[in-house]
This record gives sequence, C-alpha cells and structure tokens, in this order.
Amino acid sequence: MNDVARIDRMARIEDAPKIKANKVQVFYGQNHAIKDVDVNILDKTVTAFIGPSGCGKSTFLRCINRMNDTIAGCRVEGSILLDGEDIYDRRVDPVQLRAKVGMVFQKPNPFPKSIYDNVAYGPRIHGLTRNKAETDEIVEKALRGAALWNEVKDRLHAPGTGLSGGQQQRLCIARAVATAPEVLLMDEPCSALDPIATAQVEELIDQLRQDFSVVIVTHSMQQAARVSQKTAFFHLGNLVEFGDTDQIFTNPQDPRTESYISGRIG
Amino acid sequence: MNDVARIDRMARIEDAPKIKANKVQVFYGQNHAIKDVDVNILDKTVTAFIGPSGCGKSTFLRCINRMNDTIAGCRVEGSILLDGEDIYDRRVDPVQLRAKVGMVFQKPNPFPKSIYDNVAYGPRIHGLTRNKAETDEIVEKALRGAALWNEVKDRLHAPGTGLSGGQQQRLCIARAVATAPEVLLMDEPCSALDPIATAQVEELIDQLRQDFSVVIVTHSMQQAARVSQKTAFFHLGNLVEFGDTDQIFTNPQDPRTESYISGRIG
Amino acid sequence: MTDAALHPAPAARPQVARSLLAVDARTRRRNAAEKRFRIYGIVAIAVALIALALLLISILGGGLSAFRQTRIVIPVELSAQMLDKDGNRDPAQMAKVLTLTYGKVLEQALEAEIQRAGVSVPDLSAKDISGFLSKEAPAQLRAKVLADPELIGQTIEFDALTNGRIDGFYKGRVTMESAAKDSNTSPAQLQLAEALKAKGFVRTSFNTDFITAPDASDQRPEAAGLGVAIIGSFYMMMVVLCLALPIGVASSIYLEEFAPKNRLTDLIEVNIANLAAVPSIVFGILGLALFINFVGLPQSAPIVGGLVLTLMTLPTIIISTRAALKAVPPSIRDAALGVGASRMQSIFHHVLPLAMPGILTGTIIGLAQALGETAPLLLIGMVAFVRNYPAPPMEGLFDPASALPVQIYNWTQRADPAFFERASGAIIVLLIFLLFLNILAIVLRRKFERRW
Amino acid sequence: AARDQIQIAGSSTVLPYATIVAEAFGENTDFPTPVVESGGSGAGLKKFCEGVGEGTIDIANASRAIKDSEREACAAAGVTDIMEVRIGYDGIVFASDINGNDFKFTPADWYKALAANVVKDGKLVPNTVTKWNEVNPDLPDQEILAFVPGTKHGTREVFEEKVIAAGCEETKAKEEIAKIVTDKDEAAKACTALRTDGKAVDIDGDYTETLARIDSAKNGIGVFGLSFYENNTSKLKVATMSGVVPSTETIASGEYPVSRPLFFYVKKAHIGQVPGLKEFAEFFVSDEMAGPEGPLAAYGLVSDPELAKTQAAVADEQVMN
Amino acid sequence: MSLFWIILAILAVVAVAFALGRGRAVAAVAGDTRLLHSRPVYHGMFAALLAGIAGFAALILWPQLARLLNITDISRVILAAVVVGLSILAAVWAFTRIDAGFRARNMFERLVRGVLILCSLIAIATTVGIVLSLVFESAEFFRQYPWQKFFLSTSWAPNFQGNSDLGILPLLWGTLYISAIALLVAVPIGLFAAIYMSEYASPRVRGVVKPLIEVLAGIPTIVYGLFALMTVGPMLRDYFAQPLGLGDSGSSVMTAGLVMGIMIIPFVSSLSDDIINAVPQSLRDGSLGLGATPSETIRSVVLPAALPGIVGAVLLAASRAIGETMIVVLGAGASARMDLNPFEAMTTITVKIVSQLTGDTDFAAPETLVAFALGLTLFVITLALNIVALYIVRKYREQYE
Ligand SMILES: Nc1ncnc2c1ncn2[C@@H]1O[C@H](COP(=O)(O)OP(=O)(O)OP(=O)(O)O)[C@@H](O)[C@H]1O
Ligand SMILES: Nc1ncnc2c1ncn2[C@@H]1O[C@H](COP(=O)(O)OP(=O)(O)OP(=O)(O)O)[C@@H](O)[C@H]1O
Ligand SMILES: [Mg+2]
Ligand SMILES: [Mg+2]
Repeated sequence: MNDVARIDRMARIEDAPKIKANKVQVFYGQNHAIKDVDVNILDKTVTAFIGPSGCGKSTFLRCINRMNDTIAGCRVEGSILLDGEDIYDRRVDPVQLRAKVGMVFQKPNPFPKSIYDNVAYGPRIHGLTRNKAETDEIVEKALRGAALWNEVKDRLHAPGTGLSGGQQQRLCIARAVATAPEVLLMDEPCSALDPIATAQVEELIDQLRQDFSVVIVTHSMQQAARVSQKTAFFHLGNLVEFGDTDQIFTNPQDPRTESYISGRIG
Repeated sequence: MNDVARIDRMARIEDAPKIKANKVQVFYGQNHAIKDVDVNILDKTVTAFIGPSGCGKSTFLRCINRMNDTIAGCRVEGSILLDGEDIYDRRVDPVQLRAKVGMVFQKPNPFPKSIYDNVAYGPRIHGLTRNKAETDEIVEKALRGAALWNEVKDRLHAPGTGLSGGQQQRLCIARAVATAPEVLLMDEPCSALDPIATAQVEELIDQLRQDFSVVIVTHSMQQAARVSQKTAFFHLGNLVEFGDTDQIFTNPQDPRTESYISGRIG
Repeated sequence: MTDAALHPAPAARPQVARSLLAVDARTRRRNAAEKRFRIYGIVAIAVALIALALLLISILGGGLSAFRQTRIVIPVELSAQMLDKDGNRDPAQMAKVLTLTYGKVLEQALEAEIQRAGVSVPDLSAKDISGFLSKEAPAQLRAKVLADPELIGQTIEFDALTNGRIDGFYKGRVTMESAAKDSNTSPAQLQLAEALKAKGFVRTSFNTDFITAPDASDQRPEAAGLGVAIIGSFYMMMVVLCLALPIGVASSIYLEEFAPKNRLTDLIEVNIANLAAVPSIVFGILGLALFINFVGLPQSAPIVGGLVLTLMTLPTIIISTRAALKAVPPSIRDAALGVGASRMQSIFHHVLPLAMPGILTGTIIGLAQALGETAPLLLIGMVAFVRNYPAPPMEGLFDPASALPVQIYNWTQRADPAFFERASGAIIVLLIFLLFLNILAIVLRRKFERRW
Repeated sequence: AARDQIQIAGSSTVLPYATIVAEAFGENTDFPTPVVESGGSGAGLKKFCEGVGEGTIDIANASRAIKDSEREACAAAGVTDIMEVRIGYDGIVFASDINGNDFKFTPADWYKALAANVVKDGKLVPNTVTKWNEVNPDLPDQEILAFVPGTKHGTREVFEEKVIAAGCEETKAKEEIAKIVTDKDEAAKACTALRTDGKAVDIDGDYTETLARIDSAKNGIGVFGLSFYENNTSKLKVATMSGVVPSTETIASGEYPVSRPLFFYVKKAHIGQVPGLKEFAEFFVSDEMAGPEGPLAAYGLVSDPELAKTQAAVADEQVMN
Repeated sequence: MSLFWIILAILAVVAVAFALGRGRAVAAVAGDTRLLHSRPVYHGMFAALLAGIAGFAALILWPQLARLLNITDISRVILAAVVVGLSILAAVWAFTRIDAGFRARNMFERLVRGVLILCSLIAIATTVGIVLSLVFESAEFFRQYPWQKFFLSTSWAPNFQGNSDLGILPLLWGTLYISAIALLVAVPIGLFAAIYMSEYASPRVRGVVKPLIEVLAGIPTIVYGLFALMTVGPMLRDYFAQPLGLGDSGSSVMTAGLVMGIMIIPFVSSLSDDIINAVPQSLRDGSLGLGATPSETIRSVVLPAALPGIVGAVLLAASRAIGETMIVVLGAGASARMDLNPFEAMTTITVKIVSQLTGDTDFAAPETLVAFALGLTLFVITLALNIVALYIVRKYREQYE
C-alpha cells in the first residue's frame, strides 16, 4: 500500500462506507437465501456477522466478492457498492474485485501444494514481490500473523494438506492476508482453533483493522464482542439488526436479537 | 441394538474401561505425532480431548477406530483395547470396529447424495431397519437429535453438499448417530455451530451418554466443562493430563495444563 | 507470538487502480492472458470440431449413395426347357442347373424387354446387354426358383440388381466420358440405361440389402452388403463390453484401492501402461497363439476377436478408471468408513459412482478403438470373405464372421471403384454404431456427473 | 461340432479370384460358402503349416510357389501331403494418370531411372537422373516418380527380377558391377537396389493406394496388377513394355514379360474331413471358372494354358513330392 | 444343449442361490434381520457368487481339462451336467454355512477381492502371453540374423532373395518422430479443449462438444489415412515443403503426425476433462477468492491437482500413436529412412511389423521373423519409457500429496 493511496483513502473514510449493500437478494434455485439485506461496512472497522447456522451469513459474505458466481443456480439481486462502485456492474472485473476483497472460507481448503507455495500464491499472481527474498519475507510475515510460523517453519515445503484441521485454517488465513486485500472477509476463521491461536488471530484482525476493513463471521458472541466494532445479526436470510457491537450486545432492539444473544453459550 | 447384547454390556460396565489405550505412538512418516499415550475411556461417559491446535487430538481420535489405516505413511504402535480386545489385532475386522466406534470428522464431509440418503446410509448397510418406514423414523430421529430436522425437513432429497457449513456439520453428526455406535468419536462437532445449535448438540451428547460412550474433541474449554465427565489434555503429541473434568479445570496438576486453561478465552 | 506490523507488503505495491471500473495495467495484462487462454481453448475445440466436420463431410459425401441402389424390374419367363430339362421338378436335378444358365435366361428376358420397349441404342453390343445386370441377379433368380419350383413355366416380374457401373451412372459416379475410356462399360450401355430409366423400368431406391446382405465378391460391388459384418461386430462388442468393462473396472479397483503399494503393484502399473503401447497386431499374434492354437477356439470366430479386442481395450479402461478413482477426494472414503462401511462398500456405494464419468469415457474410447480395429483380426482370420450368417448368440460367437472395419478395409482394397462408395457407406454404419454407444455414455455420464 | 465350411487363407493377389470362386461355389452347391481370409502368402502358408485338424486351414493361396523352407516347416508340423494347384498368371503392368503422357518402356529404362547406384567411370555412384527423357530420349520430359510395391509384396520380387534385374543385364551394368563388387550376393543386390531419394516410392498398401497416390501426384507411374488396371481403365493409362501392350492374351502367350504364376495349396489330409474341399478345388480349376471364358479371366486372371493338366492333377489328388 | 442354455442354466442357479441364501438368513433369525451379522443380501450374494464362480469356471476350464485328458468328444450334455452340477454343489455348500452369525459380508467381500485380484492379474498374464508369443520366433530370428546388425544398422531393406538389411534404427527414428509430432498436435489441443470444456463451457456446450470430439477416436483409421493421403499430404507438399525447398514428397512425417494427432485428441481431451472436472470446487474457490483469474487458477491449482490423471491420458495417447499403422502407411509412406526433415517420407516399427507379417515373404525367413523381433524390441522400449514416466510422475507428485 503506498502512502499516497493511503492518505487518499483516509480522506474518504468518513464520507462513505467502504461497502454498501442495497436490497441484496440471493436465490439458490428456488431457495430464497438472502432477503432484502441493506448493510454498510465501514473502512478500518471490523464488522461481525452473527446468526444461527444456515441463516445466510456465508452466502452474504460470498456476495461481497462475487464468489457466488461460481455456484451454479445462484442468483444475486440488488446492488453492492465498493467505494461507491457497483461490484455487480457488467464492467467490473471480478478478478480485480477479489484482489481487493480477499476471503477466508469456512472449510479450510489448502491447495495441494507446499505450505510455502500456498502462502506465496497470492503475492505471486498479483506481482506483489520482485524476487524470492521478498516473497520469503511476505510468506514469513503472513504465517507469523496467522500464528502458524512456529509450527511449520521447519516444514515449509511439506504439503499443506498434511496439516491438522486448525493448522489448515490458519494456513488459509495466512494465504489471504499475504495478498494484502483492502477488505478481508473471514468466514469463521477461528472455528477450529484453540483459545491461544484464536487470540493470536484476533490480534491479527485488530492489526489489519488499522488499514483495512475486515468482515468476520463468527458463532462466538464473545469473539464478536471482542474483535468487532459493528455487528450484524442475520436470521433466516434477513438482516435483523445492524449496529455498533456494544449496542447490539447490551441493548438489542429486536426481540430476535435479544433472544439469540441471551442464549449465550459458546 | 438387541436386548441380549445390551444386558451383556451392562453387566460389564463397571469392570473395565470401554477403551484402554496403552503406550500409543503414531508416526506420519518421520513425524512423531503421538507419543506414548495411555488413556482409559469409560462407558456411558463423555470424554473431552483438549489441547492446542496441531497437538494430535484428531490423530489420536482416528486411532481409536482405525481411520488412520487409510492414511499412507501413518504408523501406529502400542495397543488400544476395546472391551478388552486389541483393535489392532490382525483378526479384528476394522469394519466391525467402525460400526461400533462411529466418527464425526473435523471437516464436514457429506456424501454427494441427498440429505436423506446421507443419514440413511449407515442404517442401510448395517441392516438396522427392516423397511422404509423404520428407516424414515431413524433418519428423522437422527436429524432431530442433531438439531437439523426443522431446517431440512422440506428438502430431504436435496443434495447434502448444498447445505451451509454448520448444517453440513450437523448432517454429519446425524449420519454418525443414525448407526447407533457404542462409542462415538466427535472431532470438534460444534465448531461451525451457533450457540443454540451447539446447545442442542450438547444435549444430544448428553442423551447418547445414557447408553454409549462419547469422545469429543473441542477447543472450547466451556464446552468441555459442560458436557464431559473426563478430560484429556494433549500437548505436542503427549497426553499431559487425564482426569475428571472438574479436577482438570479447577485443579490441574501439570503446569502446562494450568497455563492452557488459564488462557481461557473462546 | 504474533509478529507486530504485518502490513504493509514489503515491496511497494504496484499501482493498483482504485476504481473497480478502471482496470489497472497488471490486471489488464492478466485479463489479456485470461482471454488468450480462453481463446486457446476455443481454438482447440474449433480445430477438433473442424477436423471432425471435414472427416464427416468426406465420409458422408462418399458414402451416402451406398444406401441407394439401382434395380430393374423385368418380366422373366422361366422356361422349363432351360431350367428343368427332365420336367419333374426334382430339387436335386434342378440344383444341377448353374447360375450360368440363369444368367442366360435373364439376358434373354432383358433383350426381349428392350425390344418390347422399343428402345434402340446405336452401337449396342451383346456384351453391353449381358453386362447390364449384376452377376448377383442370376444367383438370386436361381435361389428363388429352387425355393419354389412351381415357378417354372411361369413368367414372373423379377427385380434385378443392375451392374455397379450402371448404378454408378445413376449416382453420377460414372459418366459418358469415363465410360468411353472404361473397358467395363461403354457409352452405349449408359445410353441404354438412360433410355430404360426414361421408360420407367429402372429405379433407384433405398438399399436395405446394403445393411442386411452378406459380402459379395469383387465382381459384384452392387450386391455387397454389411449383414455379416454388422453381426460380427455386434457380437464382438458384446464380448468386449461384457468382459473388458467389468474386468477393467475390477482390476482398477483392486490396484487403486486395495493393492499394497509395493514393487509388485508398481510392476503391474507399468505393465498396464505398457500394454496400451503394444501395437494392436501384436495382440493378434497373442490371440492366434493363445486362443486358437492353445485353447483351440475356431478361426475367424467373433469370440476370439472379442477376446483379443478385450485384451487390447483393457489398458485403456484400466488407465482411465484408475485416474478417475484417484480423483475422488479421500474425505468421501473416510466418511463412509467412519459410519462403519467396509472398504468394498465405500467403493461400490460412493467412490465408483463418483468415478463413473471417467470410467465411461475410458470405456467409450476403448470400445471405439476396438470397434474400428482391423490389424489384430488379420491374424485370427476375421479379415475374411464370409458369406454365411453366423448363428444367433452364444453358438454364433463361434461361427465365422467378419467385422465392420474389416469390411471397410477389404472394400477399400478392391479394384472396382464402386467398392469405394461401399466402404464409405460402411464407415457411416460404423459411425452410427459408435453414435449409439456415445449416446448411451452421454446419458449415463449425465446421471453421474457432479462437482463436489 | 466339426467345422463345416472350408477355410482358406493367403495372398491378397489371389484373394479376389478365390472369393469369386467361393461365392459361385456357395451359390451353386449345397456346401456353405468357403471363408477366404486375406493376409499375405507368407501368413497364409504359415497358418496352413500350423498342423492338421479342425483348427487349421484347408487351403493356402499364394502368389508364389511354396518355398522349401516352408515345406520343411509344414512337414515338421505334420502337414505332409500338399496339393499344389496353379490357377493362372498375374500380369504386372505399369500405368500412369489417364491424362498424362504416353510411355513406352523397356526394362533398361526402369533400371536406369530407379537403380540406387549406377556405374560411372568404373565406380558405383548414386543415381542422379531426375527426368525420364534423361534415361531415354524417346520418353517424355517428365519427372521420375515411380510407385513401386513395397518389400512385403510378392509383386516387388517380380518387379525386381523381371524389370530391374533384366534392365541391369540389358544395359550391361551387371557385368560392370560384377567387376566392382566381387561378392556375388552383393553384386546381385547392387543390381536390384532401388533409390531411396524419393524417386521410387514404396507402397506397402495395395493397388488402391497406388492409384490414390497417382491421383495426388499426377506425374507418378505406378506398378499394378493387370486385373486392377482393367477395372480402372477410365483412370489409368497403361504403358507398353518392350513394345508389348499388356493383356491376358499377350501375357498368356508370353510376349509380355512381366508376370507370375498364382497358386493355391490344398491340405490333402482334410479332404474327406472337411465337406466340399475336393469339390471346391475342382470347381476352382474348372473351365467354367478358370478357363479363358470364365469369370476369373473376365476379372483379369491370365488363364493357364495348361489348365487341363492341373484339372487332372486335382482330380487325382496329386500331392507334391 | 446349446451354450446359450447352459449359461442360462448357470444364471438360473445363481438366482435361485441368491433367493434361497437370503431366505435362509432371514429364516435363521425368524425375520428380525437386525440379529444377523451381515445383512440378508450378503448371504444371498455369497451363495450366488459362489455358485456363479463354480459354474463359469467349470464352463471355461472343463473343455480344456477334457482336452488335456484326451477326452476327445466333449458332449454338450456332459458339459452341461458338470457345469450346472458344480454350480449347484457350490450353492448348496454356501447354503449350509448360512446362519445368524455367519460373516457373510466378510466372506463375500473376500471372494470379491479374490475376483478383483484375478482380474488385475489378467494384465500380467497378457504381458506374459505377449512375451511368450514373441520370444520364440524372435530367438529364431536372431539365430538367422546377427543381432548387431538388427540393433545397430541404419539401413532397412528387406529382400525376397534373402541377404536383407534389417536395421531397426530407421524405424525407431520414424516411430519417435511421428509420435512426437502427433503428441505436439494432440496434447495442446486436447488439453486446452479439456480445460475449456470443464472450466469455461456451459454444461450444455460441454454435453455436446465432448461426445463429438470423442467421435474422432472412433473414426476408422483408414479414413484418417485416406484423409492424409488425399488432402493433407498434397497440401503440405504444395504449400510448405516445396516453397520451403524441403522436398516434394506427398507423404511425410508431418502429414502422418498431424493427422494422427487429430485422431488422438479425444484421448487427451476427454480423459483430462473428467479428471479436471473431479478436482474439488473448494480448491478453485480458494484460488479465485485470492483474486486469481480463472486461467491462473487452472494453471497453478487445478492442473497440478489433476496432473497424474493427465499424464495417464497423455501416455495413453502416445501409446495409441505408437501402435497406429494405417495413418502411417498412407500418410508417411513405407520407406524406412532416418532424416531430420519432417517433410520426408518415413515409417514406423508398427507398420513394418504389420507389413512383414502380412506380406508374401517366406514365413520362416528372417524377413518375416523380424516382425516378432521388432515387436519384442518395441515392447522393451515402451516398457523402459513407461518406467521412466512412472518414476517422473512419482517424483513430481510427491511434492503435492
Ligand atoms: N496426513 C498427515 N500427514 C502428515 N502429518 C500430519 C498429517 N495429519 C496431521 N499431521 C501432523 O500431525 C500433527 C497432529 O495433527 P492432528 O491433526 O492430530 O492435530 P489436532 O490436534 O487435531 O489439531 P487441530 O486442533 O488443529 O485439528 C500435526 O503437527 C500435523 O501437522
Ligand atoms: N450451494 C448451495 N445450494 C443450495 N442451497 C444452499 C447452498 N449453499 C447454502 N445453501 C442454503 O442457503 C442457506 C444459507 O446458507 P449459508 O451457507 O449462507 O448459511 P450460514 O449462515 O453460513 O450458516 P453456517 O453458520 O452453518 O455456515 C441455507 O439454508 C443453506 O442450506
Ligand atoms: Mg457458513
Ligand atoms: Mg484436528
């Protein structure tokens, strides 16, 4: 990120949300999975999506970087603006969009390549580095950020698919972070992580927030409360409530939010 | 489960642990993943495995129903006794073993079939039902137990792969429960579930405990405390501590356990 | 623990367009690469399809006419004097009268007919008239009379094949100019044909005989048909399908799913790959040595052909099946094993259905290859002239038969240009065979195809 | 069940004649039509010599006489009593595209045009002529391009022997070569070796391939069987050899030099075992079939002037000694 | 009793065995099938499989046995009796074993596994058979012809009078040259077609295009040969070879290679398409989610994951190219020559195997026997190539899995 760009973006921060969703509808064939969702995601902010399983969190997340394009039979309506531009515009190149809006998927999906190549993949395709040394540096940084470096530093060239579940999840986080996206979408990034690793990833999220916008899906109310500034509560495909995290957790407006939060267990 | 067999098992309950692991070692090629683990798993008990990511919980779990057989280069040493019989004995039929010791995997892996067929698969191959009506009943019961019934009852014949992450996880739980195993191994069964669904699954685990033995891997200390009677703490491939859950959480003997527990977060 | 200051990327990040609508230089480059990549794909498919189209056009162009045949209907007087001198209608006696005599009968009938019709063609020689009809016609007439001796003494309307050159004239293959140079026909004969056509004696109609009749000798291209070859090919494909598919899938399953990974299985793997590279004629050598000389199966029999082709197609099926099995993600196997399915069950219930598209592809390609193969059949005696139909299945598998590619191969070697048309026609029939197989595979593949 | 149809295999030159006879045999008798395999004289004789019994063939067609080595192999496998039947002669003609130049050849022309090496100043040097009129001024000014039978074909042997070797002798090249190459075998080889620089193109396929090649290279001259030429007179123009036009008559009379006998061999042990075998052999050489007026002659077989002798031999089941 | 009825009889026994076996299992537990060790179908299938194996094995082996024992006239009735009798016997034996505790599934699976092993041994048996059927005649050839000349001579000139040059090198060169050109045509086209079909094309387009391309593999090779001879050959000669001064041969390595390449496209395209299609979508998502273009995803994630299968497909295509005759005969000619110029006529080992085997030469002479030696040599060469290929694939794959 060069400085000019940063300053430029800073100037705009307060003006407009980074991402503005307008009456978004998603259908899987007949199944109406997302209904009329309006949401604004701010820059330099962590936004948490919470809600019961199957309510459409992942689906909505995938809309934001058009990963839904790859699902046959999935149809998106409404508009989503990124920096004021409709990402569903015909002129938008989804590739460029996804370079700006990175994603960590719910199911860890490391490439059948070495750990190193998994992480170096993004920087390579985006030409973020000029030589091997720089790539090494990025890889190390990303792996450290995802709290995986210590566990894998001796086996960087072992296959990524031979890692444990939690390690794979952190590998996928490292992979996404390495491309330095402007917005990072994380679908339950800590679901397979132990508390310590979770804390480290949360720390990472907090750092990322200094410059970027992060959207995180989580089932852990505590996690949402800890890391996010804004929280959106989804229920049965509807965005029930969206607001400051503090307010949502202390003073929910909607009875459904209320009852979901109060069943706090997790 | 026929009555004779059940009575037979009841008589043995107090005598011996359901599963007795003796100096178990696991190697992935050169990588020594499990070192000298001794553990007794009792019948009608929930045992929780906790520990940092990559410490070998899944690996050990897979040993118990010999799922490690399928990984090339994975070697198991030591002995694991189920009802007093060494499951690594050459005469043991791993199929029969796995019918007794069911497993829910860390990554949800539904069959690319309909939801119904996913759940009915086990009962069908084990001949647990005599007709369609019985199968329907088992499927419904399993799906209800896994707190998925309401979400999928109208689309039982839609593909299981088209479910959300948490739904897939519950589907896999339902699939494992439907075969009525004597021991159920669950590798982070609630990682993708919201608090309510988690509570329902925990309730299911509690019910299962009435008749069976359950081993659960979890990263949530709270969950371990809530559902389990025994807890095992793994660290870097070692079984650091094993004991009553209450004792482990309130009065850990090992400093490593202590420090892991105290970093309680998620 | 977590290293501070993760971002930004160490190198100055290349200029990235801030707007999504404005594409930056690198993305433009990458998109251009993307477009090129797609175009390569389209071009590749186009090349393949154009080649296919060219081949099909040349086949159809040359072969469609084989499905039409020119015939002439003439009244023939079956005089007892010539055909049954003793007059007692004794079949044994009548069988002594050879086709030669029937040829003369037909010749006279045609001559009479020409006169009656009032057609007069200058320079018409006797040879032109006798050569007008196919040499098959007397044989057919003889068969007809022997089947029904009562016909003798009557005058019947006989539907006779015309000579291949006459047929070719109606189809545009033979012209007056070429006939002038051709020693087997003459412009006068063609004029006669034209005149007879004008009178409506001659007609060109759909040629069922081409599909049902057996092969004919070099002198009778107009009578040559594919009956025996189609039956032979059908029998062989049945054998191949019944053996190669199950055996191929079975051995792939064993090798991919059960076999321990050791030297022996490596050896088997290399072996199979190597068998695929063995020229098909070598399989013929093997078939001759093994099935005919050692086992004692008969020569020229579809069963032997089928067995040889089975051995030949096995590697194709095994290699593609193994690749397909390998591509099924292990988590599916784990899932099945985890609920207590046996390895066998996990394979037959889950893995195999998922691998089915690949298996079907291998089978289709293997069968297509087997269906079009001649070289191995050369050595086991199926590249042959066979006129008797084989019996119905099982027994018929042991009767002599030829096969479609054999018929094509034979016909392209024959001197009379009319056989070239037949060969192309046979290719069309072969392709129709293939089409049926393909459609079957498409339907099945549709059923099994699924991305997960 | 015993085999009830006759099994024939062998030469592809004899094949058309054998099928014509087989077809007529099937039509006019109660026996099933014999099965006639193609596959070459060598392969046919090999199958023939595999042994005696139901699983072996009854008749082998050959475009050359059986060799002694083959008879030994036969005898070793128990095939001892073999009837040799000569059915007639196959004429070998030279023909080019019908719209091209006329050619009047002598063997010498062919030798000079196609020999791999020619004698020049007492040395064997590679042949470099490129046009027919460089070989013989009477021939047209046309690139040399000859489609000759490949080394698998019996025709090649006849071509080498009756045309190239004859030309070698005619031009006195043989004597000169004998002076340079002392080894007799090598000298004979040098006489008949054909150039490999693309002027002489081997055809491993059949005459239809040769015809197709002439079609795509109009200045080519191909070597054909007489019967093939007679079926394609509308596309091919035949060349004379030493002033003689090839035809069944000129070949039968011996005027046209390039021809060879055709045979079939009958396994005597099978007569009586395989129904119709002897009848078929007799039918084959009968006047109605193999005679000068018969269908085989009509198709291009040069009928054997000594056919009567053959007929008698077949009737007597005379075997080779 | 005809063969058809014998087979039908075996199948009937099999069906009855299945029904009875299943029924007995159910009866053994008085209808409560949950008490059975294995599900009733397995009891049925065990009995059925055993009966089937016994019956068909007898059907295949009995005539051979009879021949060996010199029982000359194998009457169909005896055959039928033996076969069906054995089949019934096996079924009865299976039947007696069935009870509630009988591990029918394990037994059945063990039987099936035996059958699977047997099937995979067929490949080995075929190889042994091929080697055996080639080796004796090859030995005979080398008795008559010096092996040094065969392997090292650069001249191939068989002669009817004997005294032939039978060097394999020009043929080997032609084989490699033509196959290489064919692969250069088929692999890029096939692979790109496969990629396009599986990654870009709509299911409908794919559903049409894929089988269409597969037709290419089924067109008889003679059609390709004629296409090469009449169209491609003259075209290459008139538009490339002559203007470039590379000779004026109508048939050439290039012609045969191009046309053969077209023929083997489906081997690469269809098989690769299936393999690529089987790569899990989550991998693609992972790459696309990082901002990779589809083509980058394909090149760096999908293709490496599909690599083993693709290599298999290419090997299969190469094998087919090596084994092809008709296209070579008509497209590349029959003259054995070693030349670098791709517009010259050359020929391959396979072509010469066929032509020497089906020619008019003396079958006991080296000119014919050389076919066997050629076959054996080609066998050994391709074996070596395959071993190398396996080794390379292994080495490369280890990085991934
Ligand atoms: N298939 C494999 N091949 C090689 N190494 C493996 C494989 N699977 C796991 N490992 C290694 O073995 C160790 C233990 O892995 P395991 O999956 O048991 O961890 P875990 O405790 O389940 O962790 P998590 O909570 O992240 O799932 C890890 O270091 C992991 O990298
Ligand atoms: N590929 C698909 N095809 C059809 N339906 C789908 C597909 N993916 C998701 N759905 C359905 O859409 C709804 C929303 O799914 P989504 O994955 O967005 O849920 P989620 O909020 O992420 O849940 P979880 O917390 O369990 O991951 C669910 O009912 C799900 O079954
Ligand atoms: Mg989700
Ligand atoms: Mg794990």
